[in-house]
Amino acid sequence: MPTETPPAQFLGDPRPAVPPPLDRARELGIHQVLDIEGRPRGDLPDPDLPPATLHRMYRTMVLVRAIDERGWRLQRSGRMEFWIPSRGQEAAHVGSAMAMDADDWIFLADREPGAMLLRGASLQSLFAQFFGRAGEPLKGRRLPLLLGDRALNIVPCMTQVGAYIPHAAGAAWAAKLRGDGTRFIVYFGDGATSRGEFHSAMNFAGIHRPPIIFFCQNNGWAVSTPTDRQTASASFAEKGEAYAVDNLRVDGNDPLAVYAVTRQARERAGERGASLIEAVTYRLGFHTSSDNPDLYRLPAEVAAWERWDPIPRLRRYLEDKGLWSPADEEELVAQCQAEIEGAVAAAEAMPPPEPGGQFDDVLAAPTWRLEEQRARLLADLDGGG
Amino acid sequence: MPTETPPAQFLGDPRPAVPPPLDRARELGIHQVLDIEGRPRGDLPDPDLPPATLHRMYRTMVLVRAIDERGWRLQRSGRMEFWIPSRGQEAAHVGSAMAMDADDWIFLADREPGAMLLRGASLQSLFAQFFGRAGEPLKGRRLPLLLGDRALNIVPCMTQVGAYIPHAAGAAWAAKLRGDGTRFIVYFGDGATSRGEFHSAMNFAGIHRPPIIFFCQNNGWAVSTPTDRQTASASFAEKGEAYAVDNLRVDGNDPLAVYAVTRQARERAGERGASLIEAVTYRLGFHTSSDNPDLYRLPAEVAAWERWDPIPRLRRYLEDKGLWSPADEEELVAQCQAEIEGAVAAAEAMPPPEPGGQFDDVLAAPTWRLEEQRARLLADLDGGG
Amino acid sequence: MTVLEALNAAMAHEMARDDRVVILGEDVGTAGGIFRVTQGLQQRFGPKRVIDTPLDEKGIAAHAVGMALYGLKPIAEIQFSGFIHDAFEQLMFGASKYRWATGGQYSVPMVVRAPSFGGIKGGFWHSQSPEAYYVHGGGMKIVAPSTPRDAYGLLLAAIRDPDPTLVLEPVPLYRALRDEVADDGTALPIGEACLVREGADVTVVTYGPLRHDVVAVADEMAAARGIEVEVIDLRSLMPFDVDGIVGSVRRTGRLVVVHEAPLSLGFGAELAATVQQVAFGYLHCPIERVAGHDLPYGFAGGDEYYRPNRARIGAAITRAVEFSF
Amino acid sequence: MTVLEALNAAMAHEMARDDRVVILGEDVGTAGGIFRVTQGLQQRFGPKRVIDTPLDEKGIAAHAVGMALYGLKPIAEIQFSGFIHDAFEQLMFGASKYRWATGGQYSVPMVVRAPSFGGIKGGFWHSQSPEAYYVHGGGMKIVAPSTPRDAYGLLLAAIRDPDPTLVLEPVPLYRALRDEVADDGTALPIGEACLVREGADVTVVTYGPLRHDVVAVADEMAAARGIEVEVIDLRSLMPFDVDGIVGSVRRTGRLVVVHEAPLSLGFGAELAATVQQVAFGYLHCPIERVAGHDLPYGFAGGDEYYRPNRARIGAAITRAVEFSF
Ligand SMILES: Cc1ncc(C[n+]2csc(CCOP(=O)(O)OP(=O)(O)O)c2C)c(N)n1
Ligand SMILES: Cc1ncc(C[n+]2csc(CCOP(=O)(O)OP(=O)(O)O)c2C)c(N)n1
Ligand SMILES: [Mg+2]
Ligand SMILES: [Mg+2]
Repeated sequence: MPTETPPAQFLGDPRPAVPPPLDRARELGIHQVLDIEGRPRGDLPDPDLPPATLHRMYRTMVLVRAIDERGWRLQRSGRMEFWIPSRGQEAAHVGSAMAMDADDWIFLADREPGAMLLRGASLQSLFAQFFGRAGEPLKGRRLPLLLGDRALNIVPCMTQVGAYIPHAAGAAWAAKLRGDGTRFIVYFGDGATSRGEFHSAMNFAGIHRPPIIFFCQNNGWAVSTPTDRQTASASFAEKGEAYAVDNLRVDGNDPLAVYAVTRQARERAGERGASLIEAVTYRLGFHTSSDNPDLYRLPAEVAAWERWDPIPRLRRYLEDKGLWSPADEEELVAQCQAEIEGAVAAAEAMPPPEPGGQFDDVLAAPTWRLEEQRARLLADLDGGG
Repeated sequence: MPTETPPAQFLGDPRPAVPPPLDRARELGIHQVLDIEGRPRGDLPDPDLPPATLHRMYRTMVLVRAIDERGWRLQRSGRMEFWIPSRGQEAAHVGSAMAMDADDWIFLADREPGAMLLRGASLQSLFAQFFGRAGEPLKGRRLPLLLGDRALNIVPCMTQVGAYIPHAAGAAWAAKLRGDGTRFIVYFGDGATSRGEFHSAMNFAGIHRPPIIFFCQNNGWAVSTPTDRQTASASFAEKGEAYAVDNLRVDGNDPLAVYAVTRQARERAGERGASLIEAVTYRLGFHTSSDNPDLYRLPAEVAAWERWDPIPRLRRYLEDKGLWSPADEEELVAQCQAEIEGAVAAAEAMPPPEPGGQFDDVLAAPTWRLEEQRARLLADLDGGG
Repeated sequence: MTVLEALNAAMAHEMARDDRVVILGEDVGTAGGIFRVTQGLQQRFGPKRVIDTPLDEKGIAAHAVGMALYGLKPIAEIQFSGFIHDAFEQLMFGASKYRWATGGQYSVPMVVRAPSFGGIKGGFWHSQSPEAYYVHGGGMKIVAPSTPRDAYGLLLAAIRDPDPTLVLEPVPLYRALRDEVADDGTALPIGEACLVREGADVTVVTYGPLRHDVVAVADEMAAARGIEVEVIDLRSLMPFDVDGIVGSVRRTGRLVVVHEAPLSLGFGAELAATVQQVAFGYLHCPIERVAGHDLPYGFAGGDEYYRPNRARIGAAITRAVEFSF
Repeated sequence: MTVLEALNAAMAHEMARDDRVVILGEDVGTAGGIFRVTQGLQQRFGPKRVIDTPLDEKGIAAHAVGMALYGLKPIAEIQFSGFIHDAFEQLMFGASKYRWATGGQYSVPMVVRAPSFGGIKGGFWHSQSPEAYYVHGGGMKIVAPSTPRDAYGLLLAAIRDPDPTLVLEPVPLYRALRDEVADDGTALPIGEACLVREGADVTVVTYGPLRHDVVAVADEMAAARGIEVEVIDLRSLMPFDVDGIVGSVRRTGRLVVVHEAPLSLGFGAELAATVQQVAFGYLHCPIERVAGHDLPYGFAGGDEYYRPNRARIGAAITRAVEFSF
């Protein structure tokens, strides 16, 4: 139960630091493979993934972190308009996206660049999207980090938080009606559960059982709103009960646990239909480059969560298994830097969209009015005052 | 759990009759005072209401039934445009509305004429509303049965099923913020729980705890849609859990149980905030005068529910207590008829709205454009054609 | 066929031809819709193609968007257009934006069927004309047939269209009219108006059930006063047939627009704004708009005094032909 | 004061004066709003008057409706006007209809503050102009201030208004302009336009941040070509100042409307339709509309090529003054 109102002395001040629920994972029913040190001592068995899979997982997480750091600096230095950090949430999205098959559909929110990488998107195309270049898959039309690509079966989100959840469920339902084996995953945040579309999608899913995983990244905050101002329920997972949708909580900073529960939900999707997975994680970074988290949260809270940083946690697991060495790490970091620098340079050099191009793709074929507007714009730009 | 799809042979046929959940009330956790015969043998104690209160309850239910029957015939004979039956749901709304204090606010759906009667609305003003007369509180602007009156603290619904639930919750929240002791109740159906506003109202209520009773009349159907196509959850009440809102199921055809649980929820509203009450009842009549229930449900299902008719059930309770006799019944029926006939005649004779009146109340003061439109309409009607 | 039968036949035809077509909505299955437009389709095509949904217009629209993204061609029924507003964001800022927002990669070939317009003493929420809300943002097509033949051809076209299309069905005409309609799968092109009646004195552009009132007024004016009214039924609102309208106005020099939706920023505003520009030198009088008022459509009296009646239509035509500076 | 400070001051003033005024919305409390428009208000007035809500625009609007029904005067902040659409039904068919639908018994004196308009490289959802959707159905007032003084006076008027009022705040101007604003609680009447610049040759009517671009173009045209442009900032869209506009057009004989929202059924359509009727004999040329296109406001390039830029505004004015048959 939340307290009714925050104590008056904290009005307008950052909230007192809330300890990570992961500190009490077992008590709170948050499933884990790894403990805080990366040792497989959680309630879930170690999925014993093959080394190549583990390497892919770790490399992707490290690359995501490197992209995030580079993008942040590009934004801060004015070379990029906007940035949406994913720092801290690498395990949640990389672990789950890896658990899906290559042809499965993914509906993204905005902190999951790793899903694109896992499907083979090039770094240059990612940075071209961040820079808003005409040549990226979405033609420079979306803000940085609103990623997607039809060629990868990845659908970009529609910016309104949560509004696309039933799009994913509808697509999954369609696949089921067609008898296809395709499975679906849709990413959204804790804040998104408050929107009506979460309710719609869950309610329809309880009845019609589309093969989809509703993947809620509970990162503690929706901009400045903490989870206990978002809902009074004790967890986001349990909301599934209201719709008879299978649900569970998982340690979102434990990539092996995330992988395991997502894989299991995927495997049962044909028979059981939808699952709601709440990945308990934390946004270590700013909400976006326009945010100022100092207004609402204390450094101590962030510091407590840094202890659960998924990257060193997985690295220690790999090291303990003899699958990773300091030399590997050094090489990986260098490689990430080099690849990113190349991609930044190439992407930044790509041309921006042409004014006339915005009239494409409104409809399959432009109406007379759109053609008229295009012609008028180009003429006015040409001769105009 | 619902079956995935109805068996093919029933496609387009009425659904096989589903027995009333009240037949298994105890097993399903549906609270009762009365058994099917009107004996106080349920899991809840008899609230031992004073005879005057019991008489008021019973008379109101009988009058509601009589109004419903008269209105139906008026519609069928073409004297009234439309009708929304309340048959079978008298106990649910009369029992709950009686449990509220006289100044409490009531937000109505469309099968609760008894709430208006309990607050002292005259029969003539009700029938004037049914006939769409200018002189009724809502000026003839709403379809029959969309009732309300500011003087009675009763707010009419906005026709979009469920959309007004958060209006009620917002009003209750406002009263709480003001420190007023006013309590609130809002009526809606099983179908309404599917709308986003149900989700919004419940979610806000869990956090902010407005003093309101969310009163869901689960009458088995939303037009032709049975409850297991409305949601996969085992009950509507349990949806409250997803928001940490207190909830329970009650026998909606047991006016004493409805009264008792509503009163209790009202009394706790100051401290606990909102409650969700699911009243398990049944729509014995048509959805509306435009409906044809033979398309989707079998007479056997209706017949099984007739056994649970709340009116004879309460009558038997009163008789057993020595509070009611056949002579009382005869007198009451005759009185209802006489009052209704008088009201029908008087209401039907009232004038319809004037064309120019529609421009009133759009805004507190009409804009130039509304005045222009009013003037133009009156001129065109005058000279036109 | 009646309008209702024509709509039903169009869906049946296309469902038989194209197994990607599915129908979803409240009460569309077992009961065949509250107006019976989908009657018999669940029996014929099964519950995976004709699906009863929860009472959730936003959810219906949003799931249809997803189905269409995956490649189905969903037809979503909104029980009355007065209940479409909950789906506004999903339709105008979801369905209608995917193609553009994904650089042309994803499309949403869905249909929304919305029983619309007044004339059934249904009060505000059962008598609405929501078209204007769906024109402004772009990315969606809108049709409003008002004869059985147009209903058949335009619903077919909507289903086959690669983009989201809103079909405003004329509730008061569902069973009121009969046409010979060949159920041969021929679609009508979206975007072509219909010249219903020729006339040299004034052009009246309308759509929806009022088309029939306009024709009645025109016939009356011809008989009683020798005024020859040209009547154009737009049928498609997005895109609309600008050439057809402008051609007519250039001949008659006078334009009256008639619709049920409220006046302010009703579709007539766009027609007037467009025509005054394209046909500026041809206009002998200001463009008249006869429309619903800027307020709700009332229950008692709405059909007579909210909806443009023949007196108001006639008065506006008279103002146009008698205009002098 | 900046526009942002003026908005903040207006709320603070009215909250101090009238304890029925409450603020609710996403992040409005502790953080003072993502733009900081409500900064300091929770500290000053407490968490019962400035309330952080769940992420649910429909829920925010709907709860505000209920608060207003009970007698409070809620100010609901929608974080960006691109996210208002989920509340469309609640605002247009809830808040705006209670008074009429209850025969005048209940009213909904709420304010919706919606940061609007483009110019911040925010892409479609962060650059919207939703006014047209809220004009058509009636029952709601709409203001769009574009100076600190107007922001102060119109927000105060909106809070005091007995009916629901939508305030479109000019995001790109929040911190860009400074005015002397007396924080004395004086409201500006809703419905009065502002004559920003006098001129005899052509009237340009606009609103929102583009007002400043229009003035710049007008100054440029006067200097370079001796064309005198009269500039009117509507400020209120519902109701709008018909007399002010028509009076000006009768003097200049030429009208150009400029706004960011899409052309088709944008506010300019209503202005054009109204003016061509009321000022028919006075117009020397067709009414020109310069507007956003009928498509989304793009991320890369939208500020330059979606939003009317000075080239397009200048070209339209030139077309108007140079028009000949
Ligand atoms: C419908 C809607 N309302 C508001 C916003 C502005 N906004 C962007 S992200 C965000 C918070 C989202 O919180 P959550 O769902 O928890 O995701 P997170 O940002 O924490 O990953 C808000 C309010 C939006 N994009 N869409
Ligand atoms: C938003 C909306 N959608 C559809 C309708 C048409 N309609 C009127 S009542 C109804 C069913 C309501 O079911 P329920 O909430 O269970 O209430 P009941 O009629 O059973 O009392 C429907 C679909 C409506 N009024 N509003
Ligand atoms: Mg979050
Ligand atoms: Mg029901």
